[in-house]
Amino acid sequence: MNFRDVGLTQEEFEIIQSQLGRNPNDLELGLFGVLWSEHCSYKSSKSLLSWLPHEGRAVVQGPGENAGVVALNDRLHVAFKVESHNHPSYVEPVQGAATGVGGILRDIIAMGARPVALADSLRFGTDNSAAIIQNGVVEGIGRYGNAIGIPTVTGEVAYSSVYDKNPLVNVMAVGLLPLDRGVNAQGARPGSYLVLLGQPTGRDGIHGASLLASQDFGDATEHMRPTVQVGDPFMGKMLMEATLAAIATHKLDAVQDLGAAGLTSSVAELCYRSGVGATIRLEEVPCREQGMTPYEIMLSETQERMLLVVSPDNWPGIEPIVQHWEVPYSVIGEIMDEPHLVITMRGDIHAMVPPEILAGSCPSRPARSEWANEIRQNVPHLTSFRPLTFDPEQALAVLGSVDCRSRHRIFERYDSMILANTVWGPLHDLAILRTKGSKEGLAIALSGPGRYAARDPYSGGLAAVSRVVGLLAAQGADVLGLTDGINAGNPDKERVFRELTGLIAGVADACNIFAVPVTGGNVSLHNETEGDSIWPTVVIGAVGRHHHPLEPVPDSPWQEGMDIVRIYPGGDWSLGASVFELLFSQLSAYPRPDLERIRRVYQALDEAWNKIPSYGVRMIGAGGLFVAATKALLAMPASLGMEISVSPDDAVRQLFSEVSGQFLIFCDPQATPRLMELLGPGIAGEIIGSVTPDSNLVIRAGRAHRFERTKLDRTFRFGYGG
Amino acid sequence: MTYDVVVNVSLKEAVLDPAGQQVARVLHNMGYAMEDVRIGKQIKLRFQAADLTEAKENARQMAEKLLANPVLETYEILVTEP
Amino acid sequence: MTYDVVVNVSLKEAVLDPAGQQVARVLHNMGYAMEDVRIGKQIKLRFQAADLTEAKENARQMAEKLLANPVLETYEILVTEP
Amino acid sequence: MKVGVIIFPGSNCDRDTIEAVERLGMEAIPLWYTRKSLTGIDRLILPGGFSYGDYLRSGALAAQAPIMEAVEQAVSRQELPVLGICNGFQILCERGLLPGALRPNSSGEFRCTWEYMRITSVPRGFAGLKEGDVLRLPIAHHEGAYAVQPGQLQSLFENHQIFLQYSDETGSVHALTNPNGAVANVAGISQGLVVGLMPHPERAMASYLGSSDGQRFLKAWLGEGSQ
Ligand SMILES: Nc1ncnc2c1ncn2[C@@H]1O[C@H](COP(=O)(O)OP(=O)(O)O)[C@@H](O)[C@H]1O
Ligand SMILES: [Mg+2]
Repeated sequence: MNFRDVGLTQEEFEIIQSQLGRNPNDLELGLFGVLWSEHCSYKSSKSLLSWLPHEGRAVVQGPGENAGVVALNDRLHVAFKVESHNHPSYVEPVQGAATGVGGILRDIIAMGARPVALADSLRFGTDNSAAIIQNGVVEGIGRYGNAIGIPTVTGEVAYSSVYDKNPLVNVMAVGLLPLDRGVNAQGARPGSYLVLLGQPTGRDGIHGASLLASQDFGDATEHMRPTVQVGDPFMGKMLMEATLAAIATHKLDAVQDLGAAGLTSSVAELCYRSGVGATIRLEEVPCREQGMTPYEIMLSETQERMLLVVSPDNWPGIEPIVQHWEVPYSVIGEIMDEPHLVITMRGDIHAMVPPEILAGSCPSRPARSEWANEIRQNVPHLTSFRPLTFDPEQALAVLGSVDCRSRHRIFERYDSMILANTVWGPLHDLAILRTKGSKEGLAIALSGPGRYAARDPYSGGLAAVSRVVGLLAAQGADVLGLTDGINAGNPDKERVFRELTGLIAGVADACNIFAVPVTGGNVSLHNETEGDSIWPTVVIGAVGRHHHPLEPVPDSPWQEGMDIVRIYPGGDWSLGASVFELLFSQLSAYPRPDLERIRRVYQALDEAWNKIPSYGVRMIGAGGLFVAATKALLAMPASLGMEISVSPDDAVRQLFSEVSGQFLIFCDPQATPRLMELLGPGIAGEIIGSVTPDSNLVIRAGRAHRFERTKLDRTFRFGYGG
Repeated sequence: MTYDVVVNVSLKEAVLDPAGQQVARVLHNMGYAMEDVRIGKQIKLRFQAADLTEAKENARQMAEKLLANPVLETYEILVTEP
Repeated sequence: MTYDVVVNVSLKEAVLDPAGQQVARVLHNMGYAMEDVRIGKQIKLRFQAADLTEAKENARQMAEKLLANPVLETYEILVTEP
Repeated sequence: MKVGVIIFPGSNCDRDTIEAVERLGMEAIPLWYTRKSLTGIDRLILPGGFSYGDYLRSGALAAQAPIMEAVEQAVSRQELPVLGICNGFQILCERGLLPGALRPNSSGEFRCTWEYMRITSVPRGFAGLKEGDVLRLPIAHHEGAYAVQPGQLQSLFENHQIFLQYSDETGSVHALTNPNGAVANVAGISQGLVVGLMPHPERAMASYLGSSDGQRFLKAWLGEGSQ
């Protein structure tokens, strides 16, 4: 076997030779191959990710562990992270997506958290097979989440032909743990057992996720298709209960899930983080198939497995727990002082490598901060697409477009209510969960407006962070932390690496301005097929502390006569990168969000809860004001309607602009002046309409255009002309 | 002519069958000396074709394109002459 | 002795098969002259039994008690001699 | 009153159910599926979930669990009120303790939505619910289409065993209010002291969760509903 067979470069191989002081044998080469792959080592993104701020008052655990952890209050911590399963979902949509859900759940379980929510961010193509892929992915996410019993409470989806052969499946998991429950992968002590729990190991996905995710997908890799991993949510459930019960004893040294690159990655990372070595006896690993070689056992990506480290003294207290939950298990080795990972099979040593070299020595690609500066300065030219007259048919086409229409066909296939915490589920722009036994609840938002990054990744990064922070601000919720899922093409190409640089710089700058930390995330590169790469796509998940979860700030009006106010951070009403533009012109650049002003809008919203007796608020997003108003209308009692006026010469731009930082506020006319006072200088607040007693939407742009509620409802639910 | 064709779809041998595993476990607990259980689909098709050769070819295409997922499954075709 | 037994479980004839109808519709749209599609399960059992008679009897019990739901389903048993 | 809640491997609404029972002031006793006796239990709930992964058919594998022997005996002695919710309902049908079976939804897809449903006849022992009452409860299932042997439906109606039917807000039952393809929109049935329903009352315990009709339903089952 040659270093190229396992995806290593000449340079990397030479580093391995010099650090080991010898040539690695085949098994060792395989271990390096997966651990030094893009997927496991983050070699192309690590230095870019170092730009992200990790510090925050609520941060308990930043990046570097299985998931980030933040403090909800003085009793509860929240573990959360986003993870991608893009390539596997293209190869086999149902199982690819299902195992993605299982994988991210195990990440937060390994931190000691009991999962309470899932959220999914999906990108699909527009060709014939895209619908089949979408159907499979949704089926897979539901199949796993529903069966293991964790609600999928929010999510998002978007479409573009750039995702035809590279769909994106990013899933976020959120879990809760009592303060004293935390574990991690750093506490392994010499002499302790390595206990492998869960599904017996098969030849699943050998050299699969990790290697495929590190190469471009194309005909050349077709023959490398591994045995597809099949998710078993039932085993996942038993494993979750067993692991959480074992952690609750406080008798474990460390816990590490098995994800990409299976045992190899989990043992190497565990040892590296704990500063120890380990011996593994492969004949002790329960296998599903006969005659599996050391190479296969070490690289298998069989799902539903977890590694516990427990001292011989404590093991007798743990074993009965594992037995109660009927999870297969085996003591497969011990931790040792000497910093070596020794892999044996029936007494023969098959590999012996320092974990430090395996997990800590992969060279990484340097970040180019001068590129980031260039990108910051290089504000894209905005085209001046100014359609003049408002056409109601165009409005309906925007509402019914794939980018705006109702997602009920997706989220109704997910159990969004199990665990009985969901106060706001997928019918809203963000999810709000109560937490049992605490006054504070969770606000969870997930978003990654991809179109905005298509022409100017930096703007896309800014907008993604800005959107989730805004969704939480509208509820008066404190952002505890963010998790980011970064998806892009082949980083060896300068264009792609530049895009990645812009995207991450945007996320970092926005996080700094809003003073919110990133506590973890995921990077998926090589999302390209035959040279065509996806738009650089960042998905941001936010977890916030909601102060009154049982009474969210409504997102639609509830009473006749209420004012409809639009807040706007100023600047030009650009249609750049909007759905309107996509449908009726062509995609131009998204206007750079003015974060300073947006921050002031958010501050005002944050204060509103304390100063204004009752009001509603809804963020304006895809489809602009028209779509936001329609969604609010459809959520109101059927007897109520809205009338909204916009300036006749600028109607189209005012109704369809997707510029960041716009909100609709619904409030009692008496309270409107107080609301306006909260808005700082330069922030525009304007009464644009009111709630009427006639159930329909009337848009006044010079003349009045009337949209029947039933027509809006049908268009929103089934698409334009549907 | 009308043909009755049965397409049996089963998981590839190396692919995990969680449903089969659990059924085996329960049958074991019910007292049977189980070694293995695998669960597949039996799809009974009735359709028109010009002759037996065409019927077989049609069934093969249906299995390839729709009935079996080539990533995970294999299939076999049984034709009963009309 | 180890026996391989196949239990085919299918819906009773009088029972509607929406999944089968769905597949029939798709196959029809793909251009095949479908008259009917019914989807059942093919369960492959491997277990120990003293002899063929016992193996058959065990399989029958498993089908009756677990593998088929008598409200809606019927089954047939195929035994391959070891 | 001691309300037993059976936990099968793969049950996942057990915690929600226990909490709902406790919220109504009752003592909830978790019962692991290997138990062989139900002594000391006054009422029994089989909660929702994916017992044994719902593999083969939903509820089929759990119906063979050791504790179901004891349930069957208690039922045959007519001494234990039993409530099956969602997967619990499927298990009771698979065990033959309720008539009929639950088939995959006609869409072939899992479905989680809020639905209205009408009380068609009040099962034995329910207090505070009357015929024609409309409840709003969530459903969340993949195999929730109630089905019976050909010809059996009539007698279930005649015996007042069909107790819950998916309806509209006003209680009228028609094809458009059928979320899953259940025969005659059946959402729940009863037989003696055994009751099963697909919707999840334990998730509808407070208006901030979408409805408090689940509380009303469970109170009635516990015999605590206002008369
Ligand atoms: N985009 C990112 N932003 C911040 N942290 C990241 C990002 N991608 C990965 N990380 C961090 O790197 C660590 C390793 O991640 P990963 O290899 O994805 O874990 P796992 O193997 O469990 O999936 C984690 O702590 C993760 O949070
Ligand atoms: Mg991990």
